[in-house]
Amino acid sequence: MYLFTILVGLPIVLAVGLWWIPFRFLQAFMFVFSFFVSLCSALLFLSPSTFSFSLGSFFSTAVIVIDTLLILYFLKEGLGLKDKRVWILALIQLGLFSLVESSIGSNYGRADFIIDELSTFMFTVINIVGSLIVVYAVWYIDKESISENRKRFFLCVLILFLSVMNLIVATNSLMLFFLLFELTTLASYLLIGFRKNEISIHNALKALWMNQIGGVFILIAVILGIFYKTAPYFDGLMENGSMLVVVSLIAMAGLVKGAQIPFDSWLLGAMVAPSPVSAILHSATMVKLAPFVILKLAPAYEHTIVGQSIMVFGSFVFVIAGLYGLSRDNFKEILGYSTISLLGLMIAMATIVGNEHKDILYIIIFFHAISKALLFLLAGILEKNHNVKNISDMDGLLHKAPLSTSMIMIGFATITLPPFGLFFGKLFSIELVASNMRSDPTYLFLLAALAVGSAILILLYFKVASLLFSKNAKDEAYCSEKPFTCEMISPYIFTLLLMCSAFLIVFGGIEIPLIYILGSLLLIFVIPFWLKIDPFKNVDRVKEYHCGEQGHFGVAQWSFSFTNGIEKTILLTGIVAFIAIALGGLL
Amino acid sequence: MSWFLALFAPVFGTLVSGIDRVVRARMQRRLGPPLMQPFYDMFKLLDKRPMMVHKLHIVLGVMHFMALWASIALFMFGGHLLYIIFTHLLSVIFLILAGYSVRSPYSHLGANRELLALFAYEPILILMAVGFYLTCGSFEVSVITSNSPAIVSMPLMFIALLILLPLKLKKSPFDAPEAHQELCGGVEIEYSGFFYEVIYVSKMTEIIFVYALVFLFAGQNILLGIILVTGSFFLVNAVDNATGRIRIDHLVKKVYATAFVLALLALGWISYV
Amino acid sequence: MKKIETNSENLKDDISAFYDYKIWHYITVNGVDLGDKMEIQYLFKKYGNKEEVVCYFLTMDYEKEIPSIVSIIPSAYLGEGEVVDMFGVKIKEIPKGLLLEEDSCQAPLRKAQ
Amino acid sequence: MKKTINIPYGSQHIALLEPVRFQFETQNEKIVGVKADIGYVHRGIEKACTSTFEYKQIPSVVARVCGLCAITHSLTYVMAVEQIIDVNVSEKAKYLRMLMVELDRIHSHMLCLSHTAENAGYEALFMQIMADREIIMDIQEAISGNRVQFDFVCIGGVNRDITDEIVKFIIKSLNELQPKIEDIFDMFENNWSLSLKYKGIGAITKENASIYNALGPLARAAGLETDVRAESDYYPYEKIGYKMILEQTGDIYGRNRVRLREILSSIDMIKNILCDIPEGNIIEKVKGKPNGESVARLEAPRGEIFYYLKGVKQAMLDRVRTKTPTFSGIPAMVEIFKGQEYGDVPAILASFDPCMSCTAK
Repeated sequence: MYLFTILVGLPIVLAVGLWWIPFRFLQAFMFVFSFFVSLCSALLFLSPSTFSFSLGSFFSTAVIVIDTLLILYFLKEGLGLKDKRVWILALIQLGLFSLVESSIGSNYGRADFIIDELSTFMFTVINIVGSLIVVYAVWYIDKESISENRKRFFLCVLILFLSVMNLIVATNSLMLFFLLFELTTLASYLLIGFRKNEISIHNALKALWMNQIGGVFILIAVILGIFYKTAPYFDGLMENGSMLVVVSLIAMAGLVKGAQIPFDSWLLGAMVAPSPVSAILHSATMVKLAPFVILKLAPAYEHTIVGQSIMVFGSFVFVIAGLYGLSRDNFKEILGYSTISLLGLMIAMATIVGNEHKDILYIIIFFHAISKALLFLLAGILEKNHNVKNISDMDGLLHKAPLSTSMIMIGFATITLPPFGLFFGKLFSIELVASNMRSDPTYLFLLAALAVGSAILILLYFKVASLLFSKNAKDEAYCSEKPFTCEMISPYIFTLLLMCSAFLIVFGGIEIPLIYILGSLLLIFVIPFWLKIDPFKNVDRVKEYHCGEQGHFGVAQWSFSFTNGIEKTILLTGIVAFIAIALGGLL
Repeated sequence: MSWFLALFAPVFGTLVSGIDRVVRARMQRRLGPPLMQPFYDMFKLLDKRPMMVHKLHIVLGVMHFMALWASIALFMFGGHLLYIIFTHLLSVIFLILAGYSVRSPYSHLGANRELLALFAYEPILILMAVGFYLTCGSFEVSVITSNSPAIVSMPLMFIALLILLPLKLKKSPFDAPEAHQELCGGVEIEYSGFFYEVIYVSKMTEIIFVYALVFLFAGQNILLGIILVTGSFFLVNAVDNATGRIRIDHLVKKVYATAFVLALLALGWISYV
Repeated sequence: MKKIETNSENLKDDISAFYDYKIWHYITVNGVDLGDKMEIQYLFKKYGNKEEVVCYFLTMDYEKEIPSIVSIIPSAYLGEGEVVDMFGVKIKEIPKGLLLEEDSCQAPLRKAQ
Repeated sequence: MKKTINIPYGSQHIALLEPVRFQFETQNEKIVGVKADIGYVHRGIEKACTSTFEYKQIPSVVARVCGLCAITHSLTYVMAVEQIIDVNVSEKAKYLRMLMVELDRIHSHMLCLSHTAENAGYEALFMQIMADREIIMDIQEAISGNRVQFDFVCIGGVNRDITDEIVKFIIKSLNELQPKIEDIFDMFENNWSLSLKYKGIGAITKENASIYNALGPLARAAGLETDVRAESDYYPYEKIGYKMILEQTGDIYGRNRVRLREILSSIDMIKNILCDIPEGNIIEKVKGKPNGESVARLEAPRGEIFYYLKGVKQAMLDRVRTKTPTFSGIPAMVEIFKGQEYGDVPAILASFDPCMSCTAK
């Protein structure tokens, strides 16, 4: 309980405090903060206990006030920036919200917050990954040419967001969930639009209205819940099995947050935000609400058509989003699509893991958060230090920035190759699906998606690597990159975590024969050492074979693209899937 | 026995390659090279002056061989089939990165095609592993080889594997990744001398890996295993001699349209019928 | 062979008035060294017909520049390039070096050399 | 930001038997730009013909322009010379020349087909066609005494006569060849992988074929009616059953079909020639020195060969101009390459049947 208070309170204290701390000490402060919250969350996770508590009536009034203010703010932004969709949705939300507040009962006698294993797991992800990204964000935002107050504001929003995230994964009340959901939307909106240029504002508004739809789903769910005389609490939903439509509506809100097709465009648009934002909100923590919600609600729709359609839809997104990523050139957009893709996998897995195999999903979520955070931080470093944003500009990057590039490669490898965390997540998923194959024909679909989707991710990442690695015959020496700089702290920690991910998994109680781990680790890490000792000193050098011709022969990335027709079909499929989930709930 | 098989896998592979060359030549009404020709080639390569483009390229090439050998060793010691497939994947990724690491358009195109080929066959290998799990109840090779032949319960999966064979063995019609008329060998083009020897040996080792997968379908029945391997060996050579090379985009489409569908059907068959 | 004379001013007009790619097969451009002058020939043949080869020709000084007919017959650049290389004459927009390298003998077919 | 790959194709490349350089600019594998460079093996044969050799020696010189169209080069030259110095060649010599040209066409087409198969990755078919091609080589050896460089034609006629045994041998061999060609035809028509590789690939429209002056099988596969055999009266082609062979598709498949059908029709023509070879001298005496201009055209396997001669009453000619089919075909080839996949390039190139030693003579 105290630890939870620290997790929620400390960010708020720091957010207030950082306005007085001199900027150059900020990173150290953040580092200490990060250490504390990581420790707290780890302690919470390792001491399994479930406890719950409620807020007083003062707080429930405050919640209503904040909610109303928030919706009014959205309304104002929508009207001010003349975005029809935003203000219409805000009006709808306002109407629904007042309807809810007028009809909701005052006391259902349920706890507002329940902290269970799932919440504590999410705390670890949010706090360890999130706070380290904040440490990095101090360096990043310092490189922007904006006023110091704006910089502080940026950090303030980031830290407060951590607090909100800590609350949302612990909340039990749907109304609180709605408020916090909207708060994350607000954070997303503020941070995407942070650079205040035309494209940022456009994309921020897009993220806003799409996420508002999620809010609308929640409100409708609550109203329906009241109509069916169900308490608007998560545990209430779980008790009453007939409330499938309520559950599916909330799951849909989660899917919107997780940017599943057809709502994928907001996450892609979010890539114009500063890199730490993409890292913290749009890959490591906020979007993880999608698998979180699905997993939380999983018992309610186990073996129903809703669960099946969410699973099929998730595996569909796993494949399709990866294919979309293949056509992109911007590094962050590629990461964005691969995030959507992996979220699809997590969502699909969340519906089937059940209680016994939750750890598989934990492995996927946790190591995905770390891998993606690492990759996004490196994208930021490349952008600021090496002025590289697109993968087609990455020509010979290994030569120019060996350290960052090796870390990118580790980031890629951890998602696709043995013996790293996310890879094991996928491996265990395959095993799990295989062992349950006979129970349900839709598992075949998931299995196919797992097989194909992994292959697509391999294609996607190692296609990116094509230019990273290419190097002229004549330049042998690698440029040196300063290894100990403040931006490198968080990436180092992430890299370290990833490299020992297999041991972490073993430590977490899952059995993997050590020979596999050690063998493949050896195979991978022998390469840099071998290069270091320089075994081929006396070997003659040759130039590349160019058919005997002289001159420059350029190489380039491969790109793939969908035709328009297919894109439309995919969009339609996404919409149909959402309708199917809702209909499944109704029936 | 496992030690012996694992250690000498490259040698067996070379021998199979020698037989392969003779058989293919006879199918083309040629006399063909002597049986030991691949060994002579290897000794010849050892004699050459070593030359290289740059270090990383060589190191990745050597690691490709090591990883491949490791996956064979895992196989021979009866390891977990999924790990074996993924260690093999690791080795292919090393080769692809090696191809990318030199600034040669052929090498790059070769690596790109290799990657697309990987995209085509990797899912099917995974599905195949799941198929073994469903028939034999375990992913362990040692369990699979002590069970009754899996080919009986999933003949379609075996056909899917047969479709993959030319792809893995770089034979027509699926040899686009190293098409010598277009890419002069693709990823292996920049290797020479001793370093090409390494790539050459790993090609030989790949043969053993592939036929080991074929052998797996026979379970404990060694005689059936030998029949399956020999049969598929001749089939692959016959197909190689009866087809041209199809383009890489066709390759991906055809493999998905045939082998992938067959693998799914096989799984569906085992699980639900 | 039916020879029709033209000159460097009228060359493009004559050829474009005469040439229709559906009827005429363009054979090649030929150069003949007359000793003190060059004769440049443009040879055509009608498709599916047993008539004679038609030859437009012009005589020019070595140093003069004549227009190119590439705008009328896109594939003429090869024939013209060969004449440029072999005789060292100048044709507008046709660079040297189609067949000969810079360090090889220049204008090998010219008689004056 | 660079998005294209530059792929050098030649001057020394595995799939290219002769030195020519193409440089492709591709997006992924799709070709967006092509540059062609010829002239790697320029040997100055035109110069040699006007400075070193007398006009009577030249048939053997121009035969060395190219190994495959040896007979057509010397024959075209000979036809041009005969026009200037007024020699009347006997009907028998004409028939023998036609016989040799058609045999040459068969073996050249077979070579091209085998390379097209090889460059499409079909090694076995390559071996098969090359083995079958030996039959034609044997026939040529029986007639001229040589397998490759025949030197069969001379000014005024031909060098060797044909005997009854040879006629029998030819007919027997051709009967042996015909079913084999039909087998190969079937392969090109029905093989699954080859149909992926050939049908619709490397296509040129009839319009473009005539704009870029395509010729030979390349043009005929696109439906452009151009064939010197139908455009001249010099040889009695109609009499021996010549038909122009046309396809409409213009792709590699079409070109292969044109070649295969031409082989079959050449076999028929050869049989007809052998049936009605007239009696007569095989060689006329040649007197005088060439004076004046003349041109001659002949349909080589790859398309039209063109010779221009100018004599000034001397044993040495004033000007010999050789125009070879591949040389004229290059603009059309470059045009075809645009928009194709790089993976199809070797097969497309082989289907043009390019002869670089002809091009840079």
